[in-house]
Amino acid sequence: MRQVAGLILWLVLVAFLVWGVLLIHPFGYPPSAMDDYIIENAQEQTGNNNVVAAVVFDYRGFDTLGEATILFTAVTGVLLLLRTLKRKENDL
Amino acid sequence: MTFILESGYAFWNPLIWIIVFVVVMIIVYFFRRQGQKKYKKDTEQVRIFLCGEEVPEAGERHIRVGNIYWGFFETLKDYYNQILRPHTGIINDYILWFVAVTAVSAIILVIAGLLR
Amino acid sequence: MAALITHSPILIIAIPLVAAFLTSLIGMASSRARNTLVIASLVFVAFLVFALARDVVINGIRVYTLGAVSPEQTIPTGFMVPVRIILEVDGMSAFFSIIWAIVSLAAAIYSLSHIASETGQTRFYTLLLLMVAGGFGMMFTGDLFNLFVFLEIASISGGALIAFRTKFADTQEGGFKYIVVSAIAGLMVLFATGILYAQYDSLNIATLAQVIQYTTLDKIALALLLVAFAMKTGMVPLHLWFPDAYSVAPASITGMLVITSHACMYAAFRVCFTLYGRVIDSPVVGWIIIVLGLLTMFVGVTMAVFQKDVMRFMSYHAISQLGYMWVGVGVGLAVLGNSALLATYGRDAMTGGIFHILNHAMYKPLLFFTGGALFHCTGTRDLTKMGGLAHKMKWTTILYIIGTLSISGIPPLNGFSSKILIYESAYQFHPILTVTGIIVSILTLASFTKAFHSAFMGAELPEYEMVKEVPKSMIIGMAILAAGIVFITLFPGQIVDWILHPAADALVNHGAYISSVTGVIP
Amino acid sequence: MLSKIVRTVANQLIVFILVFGLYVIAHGHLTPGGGFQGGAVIASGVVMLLVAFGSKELRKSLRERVLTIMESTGALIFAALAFAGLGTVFFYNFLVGTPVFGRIPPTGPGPGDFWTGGFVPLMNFAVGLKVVAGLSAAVLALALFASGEEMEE
Amino acid sequence: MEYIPLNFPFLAAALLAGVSFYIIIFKRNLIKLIMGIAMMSSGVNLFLVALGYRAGGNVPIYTDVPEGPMVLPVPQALTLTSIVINVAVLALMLTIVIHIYRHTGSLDSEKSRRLKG
Repeated sequence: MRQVAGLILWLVLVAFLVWGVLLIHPFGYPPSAMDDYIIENAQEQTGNNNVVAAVVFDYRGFDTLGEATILFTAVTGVLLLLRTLKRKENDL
Repeated sequence: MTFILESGYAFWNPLIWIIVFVVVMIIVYFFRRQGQKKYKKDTEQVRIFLCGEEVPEAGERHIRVGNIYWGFFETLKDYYNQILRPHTGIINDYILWFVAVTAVSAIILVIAGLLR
Repeated sequence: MAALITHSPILIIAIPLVAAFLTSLIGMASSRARNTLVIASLVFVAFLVFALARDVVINGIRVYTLGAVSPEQTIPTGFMVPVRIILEVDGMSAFFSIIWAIVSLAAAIYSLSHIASETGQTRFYTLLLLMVAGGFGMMFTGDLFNLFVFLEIASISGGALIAFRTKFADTQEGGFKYIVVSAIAGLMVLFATGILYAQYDSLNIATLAQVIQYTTLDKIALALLLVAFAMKTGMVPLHLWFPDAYSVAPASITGMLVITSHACMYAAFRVCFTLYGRVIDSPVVGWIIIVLGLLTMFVGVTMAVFQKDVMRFMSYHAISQLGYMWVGVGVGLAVLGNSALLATYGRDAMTGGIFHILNHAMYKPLLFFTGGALFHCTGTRDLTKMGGLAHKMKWTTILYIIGTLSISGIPPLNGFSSKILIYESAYQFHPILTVTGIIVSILTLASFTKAFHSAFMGAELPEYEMVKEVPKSMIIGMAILAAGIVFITLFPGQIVDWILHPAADALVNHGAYISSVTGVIP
Repeated sequence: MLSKIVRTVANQLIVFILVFGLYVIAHGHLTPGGGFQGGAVIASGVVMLLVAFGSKELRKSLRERVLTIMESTGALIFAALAFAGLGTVFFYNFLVGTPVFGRIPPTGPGPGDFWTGGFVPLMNFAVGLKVVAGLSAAVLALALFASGEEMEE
Repeated sequence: MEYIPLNFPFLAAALLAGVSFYIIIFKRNLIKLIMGIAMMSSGVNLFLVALGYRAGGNVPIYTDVPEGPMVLPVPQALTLTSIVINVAVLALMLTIVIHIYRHTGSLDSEKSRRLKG
């Protein structure tokens, strides 16, 4: 029962995903107004030869701050979950 | 008037309700005043009297949560048997429900778009 | 002060982040300094939030372009679409950020003594501050991918905090379920973001809302976004992870998770009303939300009635209360296209739904905190083992009574003042909505009476002879929320006029949101 | 702990891995790469040491406390660089035009100039420090936990 | 429909996500479930980075690049962010799975169902 229903619904979802991606612009010919602006102006606005670095750290730098924060969060979480449960005297 | 919450249909004034609340409290206090005057704390009067039987322990006296609303669940047993079936506690089923709702809502949206 | 207000949208997000980074350093030196830093940063953020909300309500939407020459220069000179990330704060964002500020402060104060006996407190507070930053980022950002990033921040820190008590097995299970659900929801949000980016080559919500066309691809993206955020919110039938995760977390974190689910609800509203607001097929989406909302109300409360774990019991009640909000706002969405009906009852329904979010954000964390106080004192979450605790924990009992009367809508407390708006306006839309709402309200009162009796009433049990009242800081954390309940009880009219109507209008009026970034009214 | 050959080779290789990672980090604004990639490279070197010497040996020289301090410091430097532009706007590239990393390269293809990019190279270094410390700490913690060692709080 | 061969990378990404959904729904082993989530993230990353491809484009880095069009830089930045995010999620998931295994002694998702109903 669960197998059949799950299979059918999964097929429906995959069909929707496939149908959707087939409706996207032809591969290799994307609409690119914003990216063309970035490619043209990255050098004189941020002084980067590496446009991707300019996007990552300058145009979308806030995303990168969040990304670094996520890595910090995950490492803190891993160290939190793997901590010792024995309580020491000068426990912080 | 500052306290009133009023919309096209709804009207709500907490002051009225607070006044009602206070009045009810006064009535309750009045009835409580009518009680026995010669009731004294920590004397024999405090002890529970159960027709001469000896009173059970505190643990047995307390009605536990499992016994409350027994008839309610007895009446709705069929409904609860049905509603408990999806609550399996298996993470895979949770994701299956996500897939199901996504697929169904996508179908609804696309068909509704086709109809108009 | 003016400069502070100008930069407040980013400061509200960045100060908790920096405070979190500092906390992990200072915590190695002294725990007292760490706690002071945490509380002080949250108090300052709350002050900034209130100042920003007042400014937004008076002066309208405030945008903040990160890295531009000036905060208001959303579009670079000589170009037509935004390139940089833009923070955009309107009435809705301000409303949710006020809730988040109050509850996070209360939760931090509550944690001070709630986890005082555990190890790893420094990382606990670090993750708590990161969770605060993630929530504020979700509420303020005007960029789809940035929304995904902050959703992940809130999810990962929340998952790690749910599994905080590693010596119990069920905490690990709940944290794992939460992280899996959050990861899949986040990936689907990212997939939908990619679909929208592929069509319109932009990630800014306002720009997308201006150029969106509601093609089949947009419909699939809408389904993915809506269901992903609905799952993070805990809408039936996607609620199954909700009690598992909420019941095992430390109580302070549970109170904050409630508001993160509200933040995901904000994201869903933003998607429906703003991103697709210009083109959405509103009756269909509105009816989907209303039907699922009714299901959420009823299934949540009926599952709650027979729970025996106090935290699970309250989690199911949180689900059923979320249903009221979905129904209220769904009615507004269903009549969005019809301005006459919208003015007649749609706006009131949305106001009621948003008002219920405020009420719920006050009393549900309070109830979770009282449940955590019970766990703190008795060491168990099982209601069948409790009894007679009112003799020992007077303050907890009083606060629990306040929360109970408020959630079940007993006058004069605030719970009913939002329900009456939903009832009256939803009745105009369809009577069955109001009938279901009233039945759910009755069942809520019944189940909370049952929990109150089994936990607090009755004779003193011998096994709880040693139980004492919970420490001061837990009572203070609960009292903050109780004070909020009393304030909302006394001044519902002012709150509706001051923040709720701006929030509802901000949802309806997507033109202002778009034009504040792109400069042109669609 | 693996055999002596492996340990000796790992001891030699870690230098080259370190140099390559530093190169990837330092030239992030000119060539493919950047803080995250270079940090991942160095962290992979740490993982190699972990495989060669075992967690008990490695933690003698690499303590979680130090790694946590490094990670927080990197994150703080990153946030401070973002805050430094707050005179204009948060994340404003305030170093463009200044003598420090401030040169503007000629538009169009050409050889890279190291002293360009505004605060991007500094951010690359901060992120690199953070990623190295974070990934190493996570992997070390998992290895220690799997080997039944007690973590330091 | 003549552009289907051109859309082949998008199709691969969607199918990768779909297959990972199958794994997540029908595989009861927690490690396999995590592998499914990793596959799904790879599919989404592939989708994102394929969106930015421009026919005959160079890498968007001006250092000694030949003349010609450049591929879009923004999807590459998004993919970089998304990869790091998925790494973080996987690390935390594996940590919790280690704890689950230590507590229950099994990796079956049907065994770890203390919380239900």
